[in-house]
Amino acid sequence: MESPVTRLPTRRRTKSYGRSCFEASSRFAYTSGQLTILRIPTTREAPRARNIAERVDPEQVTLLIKNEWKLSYVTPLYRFRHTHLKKYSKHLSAFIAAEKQQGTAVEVGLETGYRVTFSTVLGIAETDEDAETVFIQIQSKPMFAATGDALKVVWSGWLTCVNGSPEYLHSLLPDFVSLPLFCSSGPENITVVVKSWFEKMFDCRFGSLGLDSTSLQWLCALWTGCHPDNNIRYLRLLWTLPTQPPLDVSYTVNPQDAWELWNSVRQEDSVDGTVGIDEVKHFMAGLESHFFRHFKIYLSSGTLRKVSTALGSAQQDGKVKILCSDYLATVLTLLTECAILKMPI
Amino acid sequence: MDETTRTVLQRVVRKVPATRLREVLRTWGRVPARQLDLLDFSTSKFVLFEDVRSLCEVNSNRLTLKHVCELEMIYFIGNPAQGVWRACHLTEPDDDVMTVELRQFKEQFKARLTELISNVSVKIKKHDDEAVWIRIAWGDHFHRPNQLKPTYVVHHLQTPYVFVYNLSTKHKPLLYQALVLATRHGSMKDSHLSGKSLTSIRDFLMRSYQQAFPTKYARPLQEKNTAPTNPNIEKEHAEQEEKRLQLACEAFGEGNVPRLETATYKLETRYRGSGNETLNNREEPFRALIKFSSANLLVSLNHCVSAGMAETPVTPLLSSITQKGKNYFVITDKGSGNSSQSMVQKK
Amino acid sequence: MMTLSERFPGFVRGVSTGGSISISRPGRDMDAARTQGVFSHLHLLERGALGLIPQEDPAQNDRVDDLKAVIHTLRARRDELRVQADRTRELRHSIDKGDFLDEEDYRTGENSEIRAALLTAKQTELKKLLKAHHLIGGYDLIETQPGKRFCVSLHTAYEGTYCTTYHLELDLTRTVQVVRHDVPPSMPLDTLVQQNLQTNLPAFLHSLSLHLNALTSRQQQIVLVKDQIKSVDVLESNQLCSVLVLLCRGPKQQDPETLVTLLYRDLTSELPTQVTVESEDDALPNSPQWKKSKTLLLDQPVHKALEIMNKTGVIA
Amino acid sequence: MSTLKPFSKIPELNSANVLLVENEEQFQKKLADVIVNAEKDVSVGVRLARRLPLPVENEETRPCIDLVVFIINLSFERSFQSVELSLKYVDPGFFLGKVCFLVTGARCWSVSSDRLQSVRKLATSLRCPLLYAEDQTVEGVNTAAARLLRVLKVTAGLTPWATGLSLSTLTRCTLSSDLEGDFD
Repeated sequence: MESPVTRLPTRRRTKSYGRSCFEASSRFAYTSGQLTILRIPTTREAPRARNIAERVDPEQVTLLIKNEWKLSYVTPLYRFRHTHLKKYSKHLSAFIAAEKQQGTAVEVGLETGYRVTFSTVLGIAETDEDAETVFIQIQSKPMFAATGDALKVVWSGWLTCVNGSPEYLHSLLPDFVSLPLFCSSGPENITVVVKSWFEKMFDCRFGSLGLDSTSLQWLCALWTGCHPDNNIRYLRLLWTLPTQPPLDVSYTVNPQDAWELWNSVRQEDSVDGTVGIDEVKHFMAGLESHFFRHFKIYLSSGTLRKVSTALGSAQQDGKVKILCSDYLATVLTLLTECAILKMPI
Repeated sequence: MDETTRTVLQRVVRKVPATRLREVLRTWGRVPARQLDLLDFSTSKFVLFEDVRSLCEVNSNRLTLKHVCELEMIYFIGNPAQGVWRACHLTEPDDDVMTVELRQFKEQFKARLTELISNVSVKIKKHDDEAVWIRIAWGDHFHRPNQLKPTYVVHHLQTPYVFVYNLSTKHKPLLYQALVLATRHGSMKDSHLSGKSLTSIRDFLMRSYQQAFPTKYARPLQEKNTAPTNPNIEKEHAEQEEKRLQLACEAFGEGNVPRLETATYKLETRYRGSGNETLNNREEPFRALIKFSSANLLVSLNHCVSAGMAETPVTPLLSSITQKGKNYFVITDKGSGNSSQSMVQKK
Repeated sequence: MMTLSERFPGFVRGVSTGGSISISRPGRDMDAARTQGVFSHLHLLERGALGLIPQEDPAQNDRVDDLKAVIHTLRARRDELRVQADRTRELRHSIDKGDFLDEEDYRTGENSEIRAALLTAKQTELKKLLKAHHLIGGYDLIETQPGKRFCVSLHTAYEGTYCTTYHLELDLTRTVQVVRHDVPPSMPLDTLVQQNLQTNLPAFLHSLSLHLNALTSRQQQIVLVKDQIKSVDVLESNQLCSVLVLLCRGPKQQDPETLVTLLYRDLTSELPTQVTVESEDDALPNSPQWKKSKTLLLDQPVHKALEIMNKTGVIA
Repeated sequence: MSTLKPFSKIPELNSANVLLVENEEQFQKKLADVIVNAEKDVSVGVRLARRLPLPVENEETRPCIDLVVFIINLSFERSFQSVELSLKYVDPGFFLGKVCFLVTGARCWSVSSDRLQSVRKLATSLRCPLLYAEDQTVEGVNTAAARLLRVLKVTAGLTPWATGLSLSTLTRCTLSSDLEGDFD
């Protein structure tokens, strides 16, 4: 495999710049920023279990699947170079130190210094157009730690793009790298500092990324479909009904029964490895109507807040946990797409 | 003051908020009020504990564990909402069940429990509102009773209700047996009702809250007293709205209802969704666990029905919460191939 | 058709003046002239002069005939009313007996008006009865689901004041069942249900009402004791108010305290079934004044008994 | 089941009536209060309904409806489902300029983007205008009420030289060309 150092610039050069961002947005006079010219996909590839360890360094994979990540979208980064990660590391640590000096933003315990490490996670990208994933880790040394003590990881985050819409990626101007999905885990004040550093450095903007009910339903169906290969142990859905006070309804389904329901709504002609939105909606309707027969409550009068299985969990407010690396590509494709859709163009 | 007494005292001082500590200590009555007034309750809990300890030692040189446990009970009785309370039900009453009175019950219970387990410390206190509070610290043949994790039991004499806090499965049969014998009953079982607020689950089980029943006289509904609307605004579905509200109040009570936090249903019924032949024809049940949770469940459910998020009439599954006084249900189909449901209590 | 007085203008007057018909004749002729025209009157006079008119007064003859007709109609009317009255009496009788839903009658539509009127009357009467019944402490029944469920309200009162109202919702679909209720849980409702509910609903309601009223009485008595007799402390009681432990003090400072335990075994009664008195001074419970007080406590509501004891100096 | 008909009642002079249909019954109340208080020259009546069909009992007292507004809260799927079901009970005559859709919650960051698209498709297929409103702020409610009032006055024939049909033809919802491909 080529290293990104040699590959990325080449790719940027060979790109077609036929359509600019400006043109794209001007074609769409009706949106208020929510809709994009990008079509909301109605079919997806069915998830296939893949041993990601064959492509990605297993140590790096464990970094990605351990935490609960808070999602944001990022507009394309101007003049971001995968070759300059070392420089960025120094830059960001200095930036954090400066912020701390000002005493405004960072105040996390009694740490003395921060060490920032930028690294590339190779092999996460699925197509040639996807930029390679960048992982950032911030470590600190407690004030009273002995010299031999290991550094403590206080914050981590990463920027990624998996199966990004080619239409969108092609429309980027030169010198822009799109890594639309930003995942962070750690104290909020560090996240703010990191975001502001990125915004200053690469002229980009961050925005919080919530997962709408359709995305959650997709995840719910895709994960359930994995059950024969990888035991999902449970399928749990959480709705909140807008009563006073709010009523939470958690609906946990036996994995085998959930899978049988999913299997029964799968259309015969779609066994070629794709999943349609109609099937997903049918599946959800099937779960909701079983509930309705018992409780006479319309779950659709509330909002779907959370979906979780043993493979991972996702929340409406943009918190995601990936517990099984085999389906990393499927989940990240969906999240990348959400990020691109949410981004103002 | 021995080590255990010290630890228990320290825990109580730490647990009680500084603002309430003076009141609790005053009720306890082991330290003269004059000296309590001199204490500085705004210092750290560590200093405060040392102060309280020295005061105790000065005033009663033989402060025992019993006294400190009493202090803990005083605080706990005043603030019982610290964890999950479970309701239990005494069944098969003897003929003389009505004659059980406090003194007799105290002696009987202590005697029965010490017969069953050797190392146990029991403290019983009668609270104002007819309730008997029991604090049990459990031990075994090799260990002294653990005073740091006591079980609390609240029983209202001459009623079949018992409320239990922090009881391990290991000690459950022992407690049950002692209670059954002391209250002259045949057996005791779990009521499948639990909640964080003792008063709420007690009121709920004893039905001392306002239930809505249809009456001949127009009820002074609060909802009716809303500000008069503009005559040019007309609600097409006003009648249905009223009806839904009535049904919701009948099913979940009205006004100030006891605070329940959850209701759980274990569904082991056949799949009942619409338009899915494959699953509808399946013999095995569709297994699911439904948990409703809210800061005040009955109010939320009431609102859910009255606002039309649920269809009326209220399904028996939901109205069973108030009618049966439970918040845990196992639902199975009545026989096989029968579409009607029955509620089967979990053994 | 003209009415009687229109057709015979003289008739009414004639009747009112008795036998003065002939006197009024000229006037009548003049009236006829006025109403029928001069020519026809002349014609009439002419015929009279020619002797063509019979001797009897034709007008008088007419009147007799007409009067006969009137009698006939009135008789018919009387008979009709008589039949109707008979029928009404019969119907009323049958309605009173309860078998008013005669299908035959319904189909033919016979007597439907009377039937409806009678039923309304009956309904009003029953409603008034129900109201009266309710006023003297009966039960309110409301159908919640027609033919299936109804709700009973049981009112309790103590010394002329309404206290708590309890409710029961009953299901009649298969067997009579209590769907929901707000009767206190310590009340032996299950036993009462087993005894009577299926077989005798009024008896069930009656016994339940007795229990509830007795409970209210006991509750109120405790309230009154706490309120009125300051020297006595209520040490123990329970939800059902079947046990009451009182701490009484003697009138003098040095008098020993006495513990009075009242047991109410009969839950339908407001009076205790057993009274025990304990004291540090063993002799005290057997003293004549305490023996007297015991019987007093068994015979009187507790607050009244204590008041008497207070007045007679047994307690402070 | 009765359908709502546009011409079954005789209109009254100088009056206009609007029917607000909303499953959640939240926004419609706020709108109604503002609408009835805002207009002084014409007598404006507001009928609030949760869904269609309307109860038959009110048939007599119900005036001639000049405008039907379907309010859809994008946060809740049922809001849209309920409107879809209600549409069956609207007489086709109404769709000649006397129906419009009002969407709320479109600004919410976690709202489903395909739900908005479904609403747009629905409005386009029925050739009705689609209005957006902010239901959380007073200002938003006032703006929405003012817009509805203006549309109402046109559909009730109180604005000279304008008809509901012409206004609706001019303002009806359309989809951009590439999205229209999905929709037939």
